[in-house]
Amino acid sequence: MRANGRAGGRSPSSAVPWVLWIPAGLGLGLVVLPVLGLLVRSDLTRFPELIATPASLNALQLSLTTAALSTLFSVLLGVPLAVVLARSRVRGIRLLRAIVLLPLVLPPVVGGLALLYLLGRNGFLGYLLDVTAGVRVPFTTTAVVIAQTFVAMPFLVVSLEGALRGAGTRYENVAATLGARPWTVFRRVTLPLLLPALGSGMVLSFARALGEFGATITFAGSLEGVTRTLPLEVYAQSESDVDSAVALALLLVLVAVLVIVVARPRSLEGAR
Amino acid sequence: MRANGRAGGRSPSSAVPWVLWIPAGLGLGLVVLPVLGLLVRSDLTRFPELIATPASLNALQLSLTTAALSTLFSVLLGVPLAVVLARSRVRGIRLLRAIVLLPLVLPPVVGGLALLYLLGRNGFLGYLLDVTAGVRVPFTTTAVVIAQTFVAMPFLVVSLEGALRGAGTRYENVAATLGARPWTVFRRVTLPLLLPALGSGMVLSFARALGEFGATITFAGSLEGVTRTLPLEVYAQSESDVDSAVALALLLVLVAVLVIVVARPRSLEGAR
Amino acid sequence: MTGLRASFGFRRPEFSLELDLDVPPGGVVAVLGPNGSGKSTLLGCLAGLLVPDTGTISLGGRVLTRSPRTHVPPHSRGVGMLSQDALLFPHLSIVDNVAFAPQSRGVPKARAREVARRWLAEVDAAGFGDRKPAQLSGGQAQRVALARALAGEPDLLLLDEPLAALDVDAAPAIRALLRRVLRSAAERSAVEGPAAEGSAAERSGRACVLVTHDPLDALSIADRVVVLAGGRIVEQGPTRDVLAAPRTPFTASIAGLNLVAGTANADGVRVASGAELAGIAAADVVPGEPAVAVFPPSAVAVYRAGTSGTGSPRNLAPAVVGSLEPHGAVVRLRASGAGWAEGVTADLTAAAVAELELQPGSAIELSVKAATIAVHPSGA
Amino acid sequence: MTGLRASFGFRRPEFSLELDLDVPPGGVVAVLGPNGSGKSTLLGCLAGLLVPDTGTISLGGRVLTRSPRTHVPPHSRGVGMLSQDALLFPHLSIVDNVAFAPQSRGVPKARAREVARRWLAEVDAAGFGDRKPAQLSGGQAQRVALARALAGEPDLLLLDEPLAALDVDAAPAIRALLRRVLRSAAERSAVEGPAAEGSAAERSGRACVLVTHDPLDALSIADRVVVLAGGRIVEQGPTRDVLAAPRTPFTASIAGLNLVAGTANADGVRVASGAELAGIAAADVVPGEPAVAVFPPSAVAVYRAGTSGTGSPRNLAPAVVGSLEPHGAVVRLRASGAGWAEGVTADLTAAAVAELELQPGSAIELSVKAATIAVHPSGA
Amino acid sequence: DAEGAADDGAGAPRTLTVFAAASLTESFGALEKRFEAEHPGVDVTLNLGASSKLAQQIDEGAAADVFASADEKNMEKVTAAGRADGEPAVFATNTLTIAVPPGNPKGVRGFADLAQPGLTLVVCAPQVPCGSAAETVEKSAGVALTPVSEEQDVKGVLAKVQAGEADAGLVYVTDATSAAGKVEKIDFPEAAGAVNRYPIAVLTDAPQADLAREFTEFVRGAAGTEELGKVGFGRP
Ligand SMILES: Nc1ncnc2c1ncn2[C@@H]1O[C@H](COP(=O)(O)OP(=O)(O)OP(=O)(O)O)[C@@H](O)[C@H]1O
Ligand SMILES: Nc1ncnc2c1ncn2[C@@H]1O[C@H](COP(=O)(O)OP(=O)(O)OP(=O)(O)O)[C@@H](O)[C@H]1O
Ligand SMILES: [Mg+2]
Ligand SMILES: [Mg+2]
Repeated sequence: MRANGRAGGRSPSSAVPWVLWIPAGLGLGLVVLPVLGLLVRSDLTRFPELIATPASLNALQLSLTTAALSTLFSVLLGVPLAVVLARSRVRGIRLLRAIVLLPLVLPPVVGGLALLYLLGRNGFLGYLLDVTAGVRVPFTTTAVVIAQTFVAMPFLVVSLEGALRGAGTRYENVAATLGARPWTVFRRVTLPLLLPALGSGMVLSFARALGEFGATITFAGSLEGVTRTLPLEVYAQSESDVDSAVALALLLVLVAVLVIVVARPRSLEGAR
Repeated sequence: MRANGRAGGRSPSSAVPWVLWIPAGLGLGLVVLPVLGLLVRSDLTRFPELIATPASLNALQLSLTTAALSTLFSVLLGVPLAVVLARSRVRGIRLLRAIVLLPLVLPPVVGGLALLYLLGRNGFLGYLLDVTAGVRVPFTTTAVVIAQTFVAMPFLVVSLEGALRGAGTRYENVAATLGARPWTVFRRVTLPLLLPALGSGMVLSFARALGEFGATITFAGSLEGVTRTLPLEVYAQSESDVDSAVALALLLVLVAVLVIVVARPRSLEGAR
Repeated sequence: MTGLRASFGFRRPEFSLELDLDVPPGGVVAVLGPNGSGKSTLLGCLAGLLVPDTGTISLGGRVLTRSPRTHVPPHSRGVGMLSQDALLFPHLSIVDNVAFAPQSRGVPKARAREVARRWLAEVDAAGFGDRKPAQLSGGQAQRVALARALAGEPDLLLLDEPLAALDVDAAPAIRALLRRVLRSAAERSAVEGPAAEGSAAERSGRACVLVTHDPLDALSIADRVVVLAGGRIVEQGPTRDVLAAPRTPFTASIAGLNLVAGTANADGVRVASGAELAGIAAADVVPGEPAVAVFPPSAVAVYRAGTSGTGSPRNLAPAVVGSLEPHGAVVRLRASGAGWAEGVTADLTAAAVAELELQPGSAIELSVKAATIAVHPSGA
Repeated sequence: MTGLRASFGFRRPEFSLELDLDVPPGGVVAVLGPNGSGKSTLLGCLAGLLVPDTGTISLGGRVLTRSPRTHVPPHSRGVGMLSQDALLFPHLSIVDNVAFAPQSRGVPKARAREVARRWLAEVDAAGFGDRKPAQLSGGQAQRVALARALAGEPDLLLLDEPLAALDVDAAPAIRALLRRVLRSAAERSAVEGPAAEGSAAERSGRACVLVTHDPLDALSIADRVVVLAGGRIVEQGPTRDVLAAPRTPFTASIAGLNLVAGTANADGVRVASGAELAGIAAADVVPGEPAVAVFPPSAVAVYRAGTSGTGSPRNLAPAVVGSLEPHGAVVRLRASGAGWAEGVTADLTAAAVAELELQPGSAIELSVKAATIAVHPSGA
Repeated sequence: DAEGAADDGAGAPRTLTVFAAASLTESFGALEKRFEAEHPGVDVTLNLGASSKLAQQIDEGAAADVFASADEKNMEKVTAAGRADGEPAVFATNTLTIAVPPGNPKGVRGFADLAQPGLTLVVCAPQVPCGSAAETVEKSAGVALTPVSEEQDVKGVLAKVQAGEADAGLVYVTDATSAAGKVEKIDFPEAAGAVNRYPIAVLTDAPQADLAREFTEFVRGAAGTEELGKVGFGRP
């Protein structure tokens, strides 16, 4: 918007009330201190040795691939879903909106069970797939992606929907009066204006997918190189060697933060 | 904004491009079908009996209380944190922003471990608390709330930060020229305009807190009536009877969706 | 082609709009009216952004809206709109903002940008093509928004105060541009001669509804004027006729004329208080019916109270100076008083004001020659 | 109190603003200038929303900005601003929008609302108090935004085109309100007499910088005029002087006057092409120095080419009709031609236009009596 | 310290905190009720979880009275840290069995059948007791298994067999017993080579040390035998 950031040359640092720094500091502490504690307790010198096992590296690679894929699917399915939920005036849309919240609250293990009941050999969709195409989903990498998408997509949808409602429809209306079809409006106006929120939403769903454990192990199982993602590996390690589990977890965190910070394009920062 | 919702009397249903309905439908299917499958597979007639045990009801009550509390704390700490991260021009803020993402990616079990390392009797904060105030945090309901806040707050922060960046600072600037101090600006302008995003953020963090399992069981344990929340109860039940675990999970889902749909004030809907 | 035919009603809790409006192809209708009279609402209904509760809107014979069932969505109406806020897409560069409309019609990107640059040049904004909207001043943004609306080359163009933020140099140029783009080929050739060149779109005879607060826009761009008040049309007709013989105080103050409403009598108009104002009645004035007397501020002479003498002017009234405002080269005095003198304005030279030592509150006498007063039957 | 003293520079990649501006307490300065000349940027710097790169801004003796270190934040400057967009807080009712400023000063809610309702009544928006901003029309929102800015009762009031979206009835009322609020008590009593009543704040002698495109605003509200172009002050002085004797084409076209720039000679002005224009030179004109000739459009007579005869008017030039535009009651003709005739405007009656059969492209002759032409030394 | 502090005699409620492996959920749940019935005013609180997590929590200073582990490795961690009061005692044993979906669609008869091609097998990960037991059996029997998943716990294995997703799974007898009707149990002789032993111990910092000892005895006594036997545990 024209008046959005009138700031041209230099604008003064936006005034954050100083009282806010207190709770903000507390919040930051809540987040940082435990992780610091973890770092302090772990033997950093042993890290390379703990991490550089084939099992860990396999798991890391699998995690990154599947999380990226499920973020992609979350975007492909979740953005349209959010737009429909926020913009459509179809009757019953409120109910649909509530339904999308389901996987958010379902304990992941139960979510995995639900997927198993649906896509397993005896599930009605799984049976169909097996009989018609000979495809079996559980215990495959595909299953991991599905499980992750199932738990991660709602995060994207909910955060996008909030942003869409907040933004209103005036730019979309302008585009329509300029002769743009709904699809053009969506592609050239709605979507670009949604980028900052999409950025947040993608971070949330990528993070959720990367950390996903319960649904994955229940629906996809845990087999090295196929379905054992890093959180599953961390969990398995924690049974025998807590230190290496912690090292692995920190590796996961490091990689994730790097991916998010580095891969997050500027356009998603809202600095227009 | 004036032109935000020019629509006065009746406005036409906003045009959602029909192609979007396809991925939106797929997304909805991904969410709804598994839950349906779960419903189909479970013996609904046994539900009341399975659910109405003291253990389940205890767990439900504990879950609702702790999730509500941790959502509250997430708001109290997370909103200021998001504002500081989005608005402050302090050097190094980009690093802080990356750090807030940590608990998002940390496998919950490791997060719980980190909390235990920090606040356990041997942790440096835990030791301090024990010695100075005689307070022991782990295995108390407080620990549950802390664990849930630790995992849930980042969801709120990230989604709010995206909204703050998207919204820009022009209304805040106007308020400043009207003589409003930063705190007044925050309270009367920033915050109200953030409500739709805050709504989404609260839903996300409430949902995340309600479903929290790994960090809770690691840091707070699983003591009935004290720390055994519904997801933990579901887990315990699944040791003996998967069906009743599923029933419990569905109870959790139902209650959560009800709480979210009913408790979510209209003002958080963005329908201004 | 039958142009725009609209006859509809739109209701809000505290406001309702109810009107009949026809714009022939190539016609330009100016919509005037006080703030909140429903001008933007009217445009919203025509553009399809608002759905009327009753009635029909059709363009070129095609039904756009027939309440309550038919409602052609905005993008397939062939209607373009410039709204009161510029609302440039913040994420697109200026040239892409303007190229948006041709691109939406399927023109390839490079070609659309070319078209956009041409329109930007027309509104004297060629230099900003690569900037983002946030980097423009208010008036620059307004011009770009106008270029964007024009680049859509719609069959019906809706303009909501297109010249409000423009500077005095830009306004005449943009006004001329609008005239060139909007007037139908036939009409234009009569005015501008055969030298006038124009694109196919410029010759297409598109219809236009132009909302404005400036009578100059109405006079120089529009063929017809519609005056709205409280959601109803209170006056309409060819621009010059309406502005020369306004029948509502609002139109009169737009045109800068004095207007005194009352009942026609043999000699002129009798106002509510019983005072009479003599004037020259139009042919269609019926004594006993409502009528208005219209006269320009320059026709009003002002004397200090008791010094008016008895000369040829037949209309004399005591009054008090309400306000004095510079108005171009003269000072405009607004009187308050009884009878027809209430609210009458008079244009005086600064020298006269000084000489008469006029100040708000000064007691004065107004005098108007009957020959300068035109009496029309009044609409309401 | 020393009022506002500003002397600073602000740079953007393709634009820089560099100026000195003083406004005494109670003084009102109108800032005129083409679109993009830096008017809004100037206000932004004064309000503290933009940080100048060099220089100092002080108000009432208090330093607000001294680059690069001191920068008093906007909220503690005592500066209120009405920006070009209304920007009403969308979540607050109209009355709460207006009550925002008093509440920010610590006035209790109920009292602040009372104040707000008073200001709303002043701008004739009393009826909308309980609505949300989305439910207002453009002009209504503009009025509310003005009320909100005024309710802040700042020491320095910055108004960016406060009257742009207002209708013809509202504009004079708001102009009168601004005059009442802005002019210092001393000055006002001379104009409006002892009957004038005003609140304490109204008598406080606050300074005001008013951005406008309308010379009427400048004339009727401001004491002094500053004309900006390209980020520099090109002209300034008491309002009447500047508008009566404009030295830049921009100011001239604001004032509606013709302005021909050239070199002063004994008799008037010699333009670049060598043509001469005789006129009455001001006392400070030095022959050989740059000078401008200024004359009103009404002083320009138009003849069909070759029919001008030889009478008293000394200035004659051949030209071609560029455009014809209705302008109030008359038609404004813009000529194109060689020498001083280029771009000169003439006001004619519609009857004369018809009689002379003037059309764009018609060959004509312009004639101006030297007695109507004022020659001033030119600034640039 | 509020936990179990007795202020006025037997009437005051005392809380006994028992950390027990998740696989003991059912049997210890029953034992809890019986113990409480025999000891009025005592409230037994169970903290159920993976043995490794419980050991960790004890290590971090959890105020627990009793620790019942599902394997000796995790109990050793606790004793090594000096947190156990006296020698831990083994109170139950568990052996592996094959769980198959009802009707045994692939006709599994013994351990060797698990290697047959086309059979979907699910086992526990080697890091957890049931997985290491499976590995032991695998080695001693000389059969190479190719599971599609190495689950984190027995429940994971069982869930997949129950859902019909796996044709067979290696689980503990106790788990197969509690899921009776939903899976079929096929015992095999090689299981005897990898018996899993459940030790129990009173903890050093136990707030209710006396009560804790009483509870351990209770578990090792007749009541324990009965309840543990019901779900399929063996006695040492
Ligand atoms: N969204 C809305 N909800 C309710 N009332 C509204 C809404 N928008 C406008 N109004 C009211 O409807 C009436 C007509 O508004 P409209 O915007 O059409 O006026 P306008 O003629 O364009 O005025 P302006 O010259 O100020 O732009 C006004 O009284 C206004 O207050
Ligand atoms: N955020 C910005 N970034 C870069 N350039 C800008 C920005 N805002 C304005 N400009 C440019 O700075 C110059 C001055 O702009 P400003 O808004 O001050 O003009 P103005 O005098 O208020 O014009 P108008 O009458 O159109 O409102 C213009 O050339 C404009 O294009
Ligand atoms: Mg309007
Ligand atoms: Mg401006």
